[in-house]
Amino acid sequence: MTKRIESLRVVENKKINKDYFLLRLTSQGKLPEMKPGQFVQVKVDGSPETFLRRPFSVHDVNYSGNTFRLLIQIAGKGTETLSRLSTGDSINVIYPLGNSFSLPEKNENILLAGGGCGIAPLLFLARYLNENGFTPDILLGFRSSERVMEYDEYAALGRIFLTTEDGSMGKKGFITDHPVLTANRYDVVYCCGPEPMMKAMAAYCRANSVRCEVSLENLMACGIGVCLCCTVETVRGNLCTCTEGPVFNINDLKW
Amino acid sequence: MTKRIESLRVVENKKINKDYFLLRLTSQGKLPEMKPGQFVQVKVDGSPETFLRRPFSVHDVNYSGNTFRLLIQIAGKGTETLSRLSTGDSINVIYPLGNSFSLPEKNENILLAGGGCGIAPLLFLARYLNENGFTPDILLGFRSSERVMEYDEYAALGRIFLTTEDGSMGKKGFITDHPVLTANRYDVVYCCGPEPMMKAMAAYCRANSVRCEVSLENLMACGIGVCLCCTVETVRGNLCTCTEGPVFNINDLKW
Amino acid sequence: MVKLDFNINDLHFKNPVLAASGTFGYGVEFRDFFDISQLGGIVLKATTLEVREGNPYPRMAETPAGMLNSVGLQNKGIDHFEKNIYPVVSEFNTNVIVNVNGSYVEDYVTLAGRINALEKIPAIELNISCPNVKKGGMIFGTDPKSAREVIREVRKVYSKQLIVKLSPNVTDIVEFALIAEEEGADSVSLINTLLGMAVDVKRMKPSLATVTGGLSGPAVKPVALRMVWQVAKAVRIPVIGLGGIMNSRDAIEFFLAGASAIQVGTASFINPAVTIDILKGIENYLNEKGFSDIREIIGYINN
Amino acid sequence: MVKLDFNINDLHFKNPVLAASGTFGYGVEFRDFFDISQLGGIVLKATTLEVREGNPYPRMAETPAGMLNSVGLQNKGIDHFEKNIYPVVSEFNTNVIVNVNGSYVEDYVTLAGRINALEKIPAIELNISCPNVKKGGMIFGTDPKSAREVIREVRKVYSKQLIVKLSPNVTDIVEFALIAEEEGADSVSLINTLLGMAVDVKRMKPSLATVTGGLSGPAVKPVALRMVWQVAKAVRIPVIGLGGIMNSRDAIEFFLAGASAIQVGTASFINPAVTIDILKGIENYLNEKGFSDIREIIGYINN
Ligand SMILES: Cc1cc2nc3c(=O)[nH]c(=O)nc-3n(C[C@H](O)[C@H](O)[C@H](O)COP(=O)(O)OP(=O)(O)OC[C@H]3O[C@@H](n4cnc5c(N)ncnc54)[C@H](O)[C@@H]3O)c2cc1C
Ligand SMILES: Cc1cc2nc3c(=O)[nH]c(=O)nc-3n(C[C@H](O)[C@H](O)[C@H](O)COP(=O)(O)OP(=O)(O)OC[C@H]3O[C@@H](n4cnc5c(N)ncnc54)[C@H](O)[C@@H]3O)c2cc1C
Ligand SMILES: Cc1cc2nc3c(=O)[nH]c(=O)nc-3n(C[C@H](O)[C@H](O)[C@H](O)COP(=O)(O)O)c2cc1C
Ligand SMILES: Cc1cc2nc3c(=O)[nH]c(=O)nc-3n(C[C@H](O)[C@H](O)[C@H](O)COP(=O)(O)O)c2cc1C
Ligand code: FES
Ligand code: FES
Repeated sequence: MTKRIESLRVVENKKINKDYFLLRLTSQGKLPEMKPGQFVQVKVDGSPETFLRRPFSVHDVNYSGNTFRLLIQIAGKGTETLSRLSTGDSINVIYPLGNSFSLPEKNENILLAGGGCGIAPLLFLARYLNENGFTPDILLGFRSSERVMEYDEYAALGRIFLTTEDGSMGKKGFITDHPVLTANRYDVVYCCGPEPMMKAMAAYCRANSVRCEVSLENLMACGIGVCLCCTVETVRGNLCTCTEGPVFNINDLKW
Repeated sequence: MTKRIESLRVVENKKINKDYFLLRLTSQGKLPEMKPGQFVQVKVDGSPETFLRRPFSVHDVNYSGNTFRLLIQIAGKGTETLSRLSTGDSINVIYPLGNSFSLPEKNENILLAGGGCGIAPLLFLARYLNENGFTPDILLGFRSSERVMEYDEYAALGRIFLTTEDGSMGKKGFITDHPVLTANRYDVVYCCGPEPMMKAMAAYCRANSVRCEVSLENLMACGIGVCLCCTVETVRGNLCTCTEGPVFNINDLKW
Repeated sequence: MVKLDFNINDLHFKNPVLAASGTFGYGVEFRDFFDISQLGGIVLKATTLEVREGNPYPRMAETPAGMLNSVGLQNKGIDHFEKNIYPVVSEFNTNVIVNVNGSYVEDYVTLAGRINALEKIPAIELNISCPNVKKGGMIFGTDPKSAREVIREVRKVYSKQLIVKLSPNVTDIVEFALIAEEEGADSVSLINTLLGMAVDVKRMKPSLATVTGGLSGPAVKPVALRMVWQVAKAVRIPVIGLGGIMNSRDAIEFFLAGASAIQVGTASFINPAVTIDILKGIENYLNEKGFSDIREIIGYINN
Repeated sequence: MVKLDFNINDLHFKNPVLAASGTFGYGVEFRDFFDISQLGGIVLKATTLEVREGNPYPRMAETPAGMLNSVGLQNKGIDHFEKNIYPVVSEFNTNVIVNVNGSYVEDYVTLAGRINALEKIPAIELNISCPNVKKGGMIFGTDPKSAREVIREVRKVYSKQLIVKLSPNVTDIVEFALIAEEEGADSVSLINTLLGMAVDVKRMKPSLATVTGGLSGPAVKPVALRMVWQVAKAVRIPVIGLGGIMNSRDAIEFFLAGASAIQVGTASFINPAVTIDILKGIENYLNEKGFSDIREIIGYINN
């Protein structure tokens, strides 16, 4: 998959709530093939505080419409500046970057587990799995009901399970507390979210001998494997999250 | 005159030509009294290249409408960013700053001479002179006819004389070549424009014993007299352009 | 209410936010914008023995997230200071600190002696780090022997609070901080500007008349923080940190790294009232984090 | 057509735009974006004798107009280089320069000797300025005696083009440039990163696991330019300038200040194809200004 530096046009900037927005982007040419788990590096113009590009997972791709989406949480100046983009604006993007989630074996029982903006890559993954004949269960965790994002699109691709930390919606607790984990025997879990959540899920998977892949969000400078800033300790030594990841099998990590 | 730091609202951003635009600003409260020759320091948001404020002369004040205008030439990143401001946007401004042109004596013959964006403070000055019973002659110099700016507003306040360097409009040559300088005997010349033009006018005034005030555009960091970066050599030593100027009598300068 | 005041020996500061020398004039220039008595202190621009016209124009260049200056200590000398400035600044209800500069050791000594006699000036900041003068200035800040000599001689005649302002243009700033401590300085302040340069590619000339000048602003913050951290670990006297502080977050970085107080320089050019915003921001931060005294966070990252 | 090519001794460069070590990987990572053979040269990331895992994560912090890194020379060592990297990079149609790093003089000597035997590597860049390793690294770049020793010993075994990369974390960089020249270096490159630091005020911890790291990007440009100007005036060997170059205007500042060639580092993270833009921009500038050879503008501001 050849990487490109390209100026992409904003087709839509949809505010989800005060913390999240969805950017839909299009290319003048044909979009390259992208895989679930891959990410893009976005140049943020007009923010003096933002020197480096910002990495975001590919949230969903619509090849026929030649668009793809990013689901972005406002975390600081860079994302705040991006949240003010309007239809017709252009942003410079390097993409597609990184590796991707693996495909499961036939007939395997699959769980997608995500929390917060970690749910971003899971929509693309769920759709991809569907297209390849799999129907995953999808477990989404949020802080509270106000933080819960629209999940209609996910619901079309698998069974949905929800948790909120305060119990204001779905099951109360963390995703690893959800009864779906005891009620079902999964063969593989694909997980993305805050590090504590991924570590908890990794512990569950280890304890239950479930295959598990997590998507890391290490700080990045280049995104293309040359700065060596985004490393994670693995059984094979320090590896770059941007090229050998962001998706790792937990057996490779020193968690 | 108390200086203020204030967030001012853009009432209008009018493009004059590809190089110039007019910003009309308003204050939530009542505008302070300003004097012709004074300037403002504008903070430029959203331009990573622009660290310091940018100084601009007060182009014109409309106290009854509680607005004032800046006439700005796009010279680099800062002014380019300002040129994209829209009605309703806010900009942070420190003002009013600096000294002002002196009032002439009764019955004195007055010439206002300016070139390029140096004409900015002359409109305010012409209006001020009118209000104080003077009708100045106004001599404006431009590179060529395409560069000539609207001067209807000036024309309402005094007799207009034009030069262009290529003769495509008005008299051909520099403002100091204009016959109005030989046809009339001026008591005082107020001049603002590129340094070579001001120096030529200063030389003319010296030779003809005409009182002459020029408005300097030295590089500024603070605009309030504390950094000592904007100094000009004078007979009284190095003086700050931002507090002892920008208007200087040429007799004080070592030109 | 969090406690922001502190002492350096017997000198009381109502809070740890000071205005930096050369960027705050004589304080009066800021009276239109806020009540400067709210600050912990103000450091006046450099005073020299004789009148100085400074360097030729242009003296300033904007750089990425910073600026270069080559003002060169323009000031009207100590006579003028005593007669015209002192009466004004002695009315300020905050610590007024005089930044002292010279070409020779004797200049510093004479100046320090005269300022020692000014009742309302509780401290001097010995500027051994100005990069913008030919003679003296930075040599005292980059040569350990000269540094030691000038501090020692000044200490002999100056009985109040002696702050030594260090130059960052050295291999090992800790060495200079230790010299200051050994020679009896009450505190050190750092950093002064980094020696830098810019070229005007249009005119094909150096941007500054003096070619090189002093770099300040956010660009230098990482270097300043590193040096403050190194020095604060090495000396027992208080460290006053500065360099690129634009907001309270920046200021807090310095406290966490070990600074007992901070100074704000270039930021005042962009927002003349920024020192007050910084002060409020520090208070908010302490409240949010549940601290009741600024001193609880000083050097916190070393814990 | 302007002439951009030049020689350093018998080594020909097709143009003066090089990619800087540690920011361009082994070159292969950029093949998706442009044809790297268009560059005057590429400096590969640091190679050491043994395998190095580098420093713990986090290794990076964004700073105003710059970034800090504390990678710490992570690489798979010279054996791996010879076996797996060399065969690939020796196919590149540009000067491939190996950046060499060690903890002891003997490391540098062994490495230089082995690389001397690699036919398609015409030059090494002796990195005596890495701030991110405990032993060695920067000590060679900040202590004149160590610098002299390592350059002298390497020169004995290395017969091709020897570039010495200088550290900016010194009082007087000219001293080190002169040592390099005296000991037979063919050119010097400067600057490596400035030692800096950042604090995460939310977590109340240093932003980097190693606390301090190397500052790069536009923030350091004024310091880099100043040092290049100082060094270029003092030595006769060519000076390769780098530090904060983001565009052709920045690059031209370095040429005007005396650099014979430039390297682009951090800018490649933000725009992986920036080196080509810079190359074109230099050509345009020379055309506009009416020069026919890049060498006409080198050190122009000193005229
Ligand atoms: C591979 C990858 C995929 C990601 N996908 C998404 C996504 O789909 N949606 C989304 O909302 N976020 C995603 N992130 C995180 C996103 O990159 C950061 O939230 C963003 O960079 C913050 O930028 P900022 O300028 O707004 O915040 P800043 O002001 O820079 O920082 C705010 C907070 O974000 C953290 N942060 C800053 N830069 C990065 C960075 N480069 N990587 C990770 N954390 C950072 C800081 O440590 C700080 O705590 C992803 C990160 C990675 C590495
Ligand atoms: C007292 C005063 C009044 C002024 N009044 C006006 C006015 O009414 N209208 C107008 O269009 N311009 C005016 N100027 C000039 C205006 O400030 C500059 O054109 C502007 O700052 C350029 O900013 P930039 O970021 O667009 O350009 P930059 O990219 O910063 O530089 C472009 C060019 O402008 C010059 N320049 C940059 N900063 C300044 C500065 N602070 N002062 C002077 N020149 C600078 C640079 O040397 C360079 O040649 C005035 C300047 C002063 C000092
Ligand atoms: C225009 C200007 C003039 C300065 N003059 C002095 C001075 O007279 N004495 C001094 O000790 N420091 C002087 N400094 C240095 C500042 O006090 C401060 O050490 C430096 O700018 C770094 O802090 P900052 O980044 O917050 O500006 C000056 C700085 C600037 C920008
Ligand atoms: C992430 C990173 C890694 C680096 N690694 C090396 C290195 O291995 N060897 C070296 O000599 N310099 C290294 N450098 C320094 C650069 O080559 C360069 O000297 C410095 O970054 C200044 O240039 P810049 O501002 O253009 O990046 C590294 C810089 C960065 C940002
Ligand atoms: S972000 Fe640079 S190597 Fe991964
Ligand atoms: S601009 Fe700072 S003193 Fe005039």
